[in-house]
Amino acid sequence: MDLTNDKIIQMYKTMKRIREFETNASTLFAEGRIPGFVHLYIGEEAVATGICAGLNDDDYITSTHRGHGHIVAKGGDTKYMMAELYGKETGYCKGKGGSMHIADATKGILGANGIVGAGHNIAVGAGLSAKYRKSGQVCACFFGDGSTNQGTFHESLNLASVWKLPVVFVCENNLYGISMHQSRHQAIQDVADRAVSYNIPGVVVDGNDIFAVYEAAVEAIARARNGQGPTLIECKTYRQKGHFEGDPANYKPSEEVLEWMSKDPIPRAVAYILDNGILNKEELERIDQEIIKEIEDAIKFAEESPLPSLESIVEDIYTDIVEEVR
Amino acid sequence: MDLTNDKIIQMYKTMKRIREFETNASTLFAEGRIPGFVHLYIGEEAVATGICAGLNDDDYITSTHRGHGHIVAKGGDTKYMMAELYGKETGYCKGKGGSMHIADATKGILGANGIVGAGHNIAVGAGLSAKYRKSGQVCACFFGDGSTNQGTFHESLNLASVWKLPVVFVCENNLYGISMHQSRHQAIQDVADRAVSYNIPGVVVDGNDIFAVYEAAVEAIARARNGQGPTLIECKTYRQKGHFEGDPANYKPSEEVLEWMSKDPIPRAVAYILDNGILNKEELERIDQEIIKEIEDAIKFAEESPLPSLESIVEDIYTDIVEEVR
Amino acid sequence: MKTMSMMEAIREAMSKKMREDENVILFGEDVGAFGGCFGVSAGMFDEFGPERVRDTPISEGVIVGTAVGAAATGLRPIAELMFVDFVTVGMDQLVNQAAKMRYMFGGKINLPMVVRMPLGAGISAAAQHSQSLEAWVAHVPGLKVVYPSTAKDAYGLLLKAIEDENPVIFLEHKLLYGVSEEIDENMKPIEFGVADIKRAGSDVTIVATGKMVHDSLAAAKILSEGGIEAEVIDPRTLFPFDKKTILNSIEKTNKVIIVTEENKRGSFAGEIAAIIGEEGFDHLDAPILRLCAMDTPVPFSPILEKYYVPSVEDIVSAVKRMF
Amino acid sequence: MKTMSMMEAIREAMSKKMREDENVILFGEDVGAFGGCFGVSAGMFDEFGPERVRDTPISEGVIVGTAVGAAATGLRPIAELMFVDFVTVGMDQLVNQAAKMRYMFGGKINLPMVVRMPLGAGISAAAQHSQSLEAWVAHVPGLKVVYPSTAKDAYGLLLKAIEDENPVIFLEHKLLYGVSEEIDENMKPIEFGVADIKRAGSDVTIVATGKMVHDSLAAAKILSEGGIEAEVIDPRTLFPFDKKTILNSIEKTNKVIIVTEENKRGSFAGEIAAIIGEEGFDHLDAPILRLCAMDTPVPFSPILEKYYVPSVEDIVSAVKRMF
Ligand SMILES: Cc1ncc(C[n+]2csc(CCOP(=O)(O)OP(=O)(O)O)c2C)c(N)n1
Ligand SMILES: Cc1ncc(C[n+]2csc(CCOP(=O)(O)OP(=O)(O)O)c2C)c(N)n1
Ligand SMILES: [Mg+2]
Ligand SMILES: [Mg+2]
Repeated sequence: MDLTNDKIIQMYKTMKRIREFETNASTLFAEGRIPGFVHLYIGEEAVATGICAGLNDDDYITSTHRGHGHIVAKGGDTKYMMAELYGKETGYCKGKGGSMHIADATKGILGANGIVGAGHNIAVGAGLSAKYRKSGQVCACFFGDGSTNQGTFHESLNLASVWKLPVVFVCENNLYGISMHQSRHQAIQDVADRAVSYNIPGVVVDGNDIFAVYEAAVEAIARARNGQGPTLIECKTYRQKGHFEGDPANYKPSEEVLEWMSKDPIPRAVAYILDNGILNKEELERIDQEIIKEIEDAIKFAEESPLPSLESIVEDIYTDIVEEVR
Repeated sequence: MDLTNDKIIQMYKTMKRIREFETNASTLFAEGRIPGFVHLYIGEEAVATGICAGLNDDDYITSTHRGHGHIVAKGGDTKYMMAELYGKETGYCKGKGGSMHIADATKGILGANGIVGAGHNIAVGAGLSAKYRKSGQVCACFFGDGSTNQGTFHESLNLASVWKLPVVFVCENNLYGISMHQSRHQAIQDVADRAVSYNIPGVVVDGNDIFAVYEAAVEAIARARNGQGPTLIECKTYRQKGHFEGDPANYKPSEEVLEWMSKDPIPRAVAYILDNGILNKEELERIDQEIIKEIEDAIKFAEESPLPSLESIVEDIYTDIVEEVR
Repeated sequence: MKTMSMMEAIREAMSKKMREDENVILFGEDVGAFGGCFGVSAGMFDEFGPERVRDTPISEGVIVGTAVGAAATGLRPIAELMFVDFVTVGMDQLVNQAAKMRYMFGGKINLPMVVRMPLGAGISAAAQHSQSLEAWVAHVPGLKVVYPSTAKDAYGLLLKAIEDENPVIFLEHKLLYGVSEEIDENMKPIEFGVADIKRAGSDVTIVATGKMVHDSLAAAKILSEGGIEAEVIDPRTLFPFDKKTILNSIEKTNKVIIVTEENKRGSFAGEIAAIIGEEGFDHLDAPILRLCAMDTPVPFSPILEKYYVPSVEDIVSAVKRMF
Repeated sequence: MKTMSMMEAIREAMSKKMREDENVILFGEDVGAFGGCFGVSAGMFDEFGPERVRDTPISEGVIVGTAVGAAATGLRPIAELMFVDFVTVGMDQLVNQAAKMRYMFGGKINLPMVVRMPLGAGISAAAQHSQSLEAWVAHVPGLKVVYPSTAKDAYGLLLKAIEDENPVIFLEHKLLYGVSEEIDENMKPIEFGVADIKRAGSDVTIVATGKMVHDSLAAAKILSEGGIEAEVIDPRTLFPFDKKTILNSIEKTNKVIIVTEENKRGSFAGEIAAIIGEEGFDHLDAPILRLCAMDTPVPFSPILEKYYVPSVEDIVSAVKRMF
């Protein structure tokens, strides 16, 4: 694996940034500072990080209801993200979208999405666009195991394979769709097996191993850029928390939780970094502190930002028509 | 294969009945006697016949826009079918449905369907019902190659496999969805490969060989009845005519047409019957004449039947509410 | 008699019918041991077991489609979609299959099925989890559409919905799950097509649905203090639709306002207004008003979301402007 | 100037924009060498090639979804659904994605996309291939909805639709593909939100869409012989909606009837009636009438189908009853 130390450090920072963002979001939600639904990415950081580490700035991603990790990994600014969670005017969506709809077109982030399975389609469109414009861009499409039973999964992989589009389909198999264990929602163990239906490569990787994810990503992205079409990568990972904040997740057996906690991707990356002398403890600590500070600042930014004006409610529906205010 | 001569003769009759029905429908459409869309089953008779030969009277089928063959094979009465094509009051649907919506619940025929991919779902429901009621019934779900790219295909096979429902999924791969050759609408050659995604058996058979279809059907139906869940059977066959009547089908290469005409399932069955002394030429001729007469009678019945009354337009929407007449 | 919240009432109505008829089953995403996203089916898995209370994969299309196939073959399925917003994914099964099948087949098949869908804004769930889409389904011949505003109505109407031989859409406003009242568990099912006058009044007719019924009642109280007596009518079922009760009321009040939580453009409120404009015109002495949600997607930020939905004050001032 | 049928006008408008802007592409089922189910794109594959005129698998969901993703990333896709009835299959992509994306994202993305859908009864295609579903899409904030009745309007409005930066639904009545007229190929695009008075008259206002515009004009001719001069207005776009032209007309005629091919219950005709009941009430001296298709699924048998849709005679007698 041709990873520079710099790149490894970048990847570590991204994972840590996601974790810190999410841990704080959890607290802020519990304190009633963040309204609505909040789905956290804790435990799955290596997936978004490993995949996005292989992407260029102008590549695209599509995301899900559990989108914070993807957005951070693709370069989203935690300040505007947090402000959006707060429903503030300074948020990515001016407070109109919230956690489930954060997007940043300038970074190729085509949006989190509240509809399970919707991102698959949009990724195909972005892939078609990139291919048609011969821009060399790729789209990484993130989605959960539960979403692979939606019709959209099937239609999207089929069309992307027929048209040989530059899309990398990334299944985050975190074992659950809300309370449904994967073994109850599909009769297969490896989602990657479904690649057969589209005659594309299907790859299983340890989704808590940032390097394994990265390696798979690099290969799939290269294939996509070379015009060889899509790949389906299945990252085996785990949702450490409930489905959304407030879900006690009683349906998860505690042995399962314990087992997966021991596979937490962040300590694993830390161990690698220390063991290989990429950073020492103090350097790592400094990085962590910087990130903690960044998220503190993001919260402060969000807290101090103004709420959207009532008049803004009718803006941004169309580019040209503004509805009447009440 | 444990097929009695009687059964073979029955199957021949069914194929012949379908062919005769369809050939006449073609002429009647050309003459302007049948309105609307008419999709003919000519060339594919062995599929419906072979599958339905394995079903019991109380088993279910779901069908498609190209439904005449399925309905005849499951015991539909050609008289009421023809009257429905004519839009007459005596038709299966009182003239409200037409070719694409013929159904006969008393024979387990859950309807032709104008929406590509819709039957898949309905079959799952029938399968659930049979399983839940422990009735021992099975549902055979007919659909085209083109429909296997609809989300409904995926969702249905997934759910049927997870719930181990008694459904036999029968893909009629006639190489085309309207003008789209299979090679352009999916990146695989065998639709049966998609069974992998659901961890169910996927079987390819020569869909123009009535005995091969029957054999595959018997096995899949037995599995279904034994609680072992669904099977995906792919029958390789060919649509000898255009997509609908009126389509000159210029997109079909003539060598392809010729090749498949030579594999026509009916002459093949005839050869088998004669070669094995199951019937002699005169007996076969007598059967053919009977069927010709049956369809003539069906046409006569349809021609002579009354049109639906205008008042009937508002009936049959609900079991209890009748809308106001104009 | 038992005090029940609307959520309990829905649960009890389902359970009652399931006890009575083993062909009634419930399925949907996480409706099993988890008890459903909002907890509506909590405990039902324990009582009825995994064959009758079934978790499905995330596949709204086949959820609705399975209900169609099951209903056509002897069961009486209740399907739950987690949010009405996801009906978009099962729309074909609902509209082109469930609603039309009986008609297309010449009346030779019954489809006794219920599709339950929570709807409405108010929990900061944003544009894809907060819509009010009753206008779509009410537009489709072959469906019946129920939209209760009280626990008792929910109980009585759901009993009826499950007994009905036709596809019934049952809409549940999320913010009303908690409203509660005393319910006689042995009450008769409530007939469809019978509006309920939630408050009698002589000066103006307010037709409202769902949560707007409650807000209209609150507004009526305020208006009453100012000397305006509003009659508040809840149609309870959008199809069949009881226009008579409304037209009778207008004959008395000569003024009408329709209050719903839908996007105004193309709303079912518009259908009600159109019926009144056609059949009640001669009794009116003022324009037919509609007060609906704004014509925007549902915004996330609570301050905007609140502004999006008509408020009690909005109702009060809209009515006042009619005098 | 060139005489074109509406089908040719649609083809020419697409081709013109494709010649001008290589980011405009067309895709859908059998739109390629086959030329589309109704032949609308015949010849375009030859001119623009397989990259720009693309056959898709039968997957309406991803057809619409692909348009969304492509529009968000620099293309200007035109997607064709073979029949409006299949929008049920791509409803989520249209309603929860295309329509809401810009708003949910705080206005930071444009979605210049057009979804073309043939609609309407009249070819004995039965319940799943004959619907008029404009009310659904017009109800959705974020979509624009165009419904032309003449070849020239189709040409000018489609040019505009393709130029528009927002998702536009473009509805084509199957029975109007053949209506033709002279069109200046260099005409300016027709602005959205401008109704067209297809016939001036002083006694009654007929608001009609699609094929009903033609039938209303035929009815107006008959009525004129009996001394009633009808003004026939075609809104042309359902959103944005030009209520001013209609209200002005009513101010003059004091009578209005709305004629559409939709199922009446929950129709967009109801929305029009509601707008008039709210904003035009003071000018009316008769009830606001709607003449729509019957509230049944579309029946197959030609005799029933014909009865289902309002006829010229139905329009004539409905208008006469107002006098
Ligand atoms: C169409 C649709 N159906 C259902 C839901 C409700 N829902 C939100 S997330 C979720 C589970 C998704 O599971 P998975 O795809 O595995 O993603 P994960 O939450 O595990 O990341 C469900 C059912 C939804 N948002 N959209
Ligand atoms: C949802 C939907 N999309 C498109 C169509 C139009 N259509 C009717 S039949 C057909 C082709 C179907 O191909 P296939 O499934 O292979 O069946 P075949 O016609 O070959 O028997 C299409 C596209 C439809 N009826 N329904
Ligand atoms: Mg998951
Ligand atoms: Mg085919």
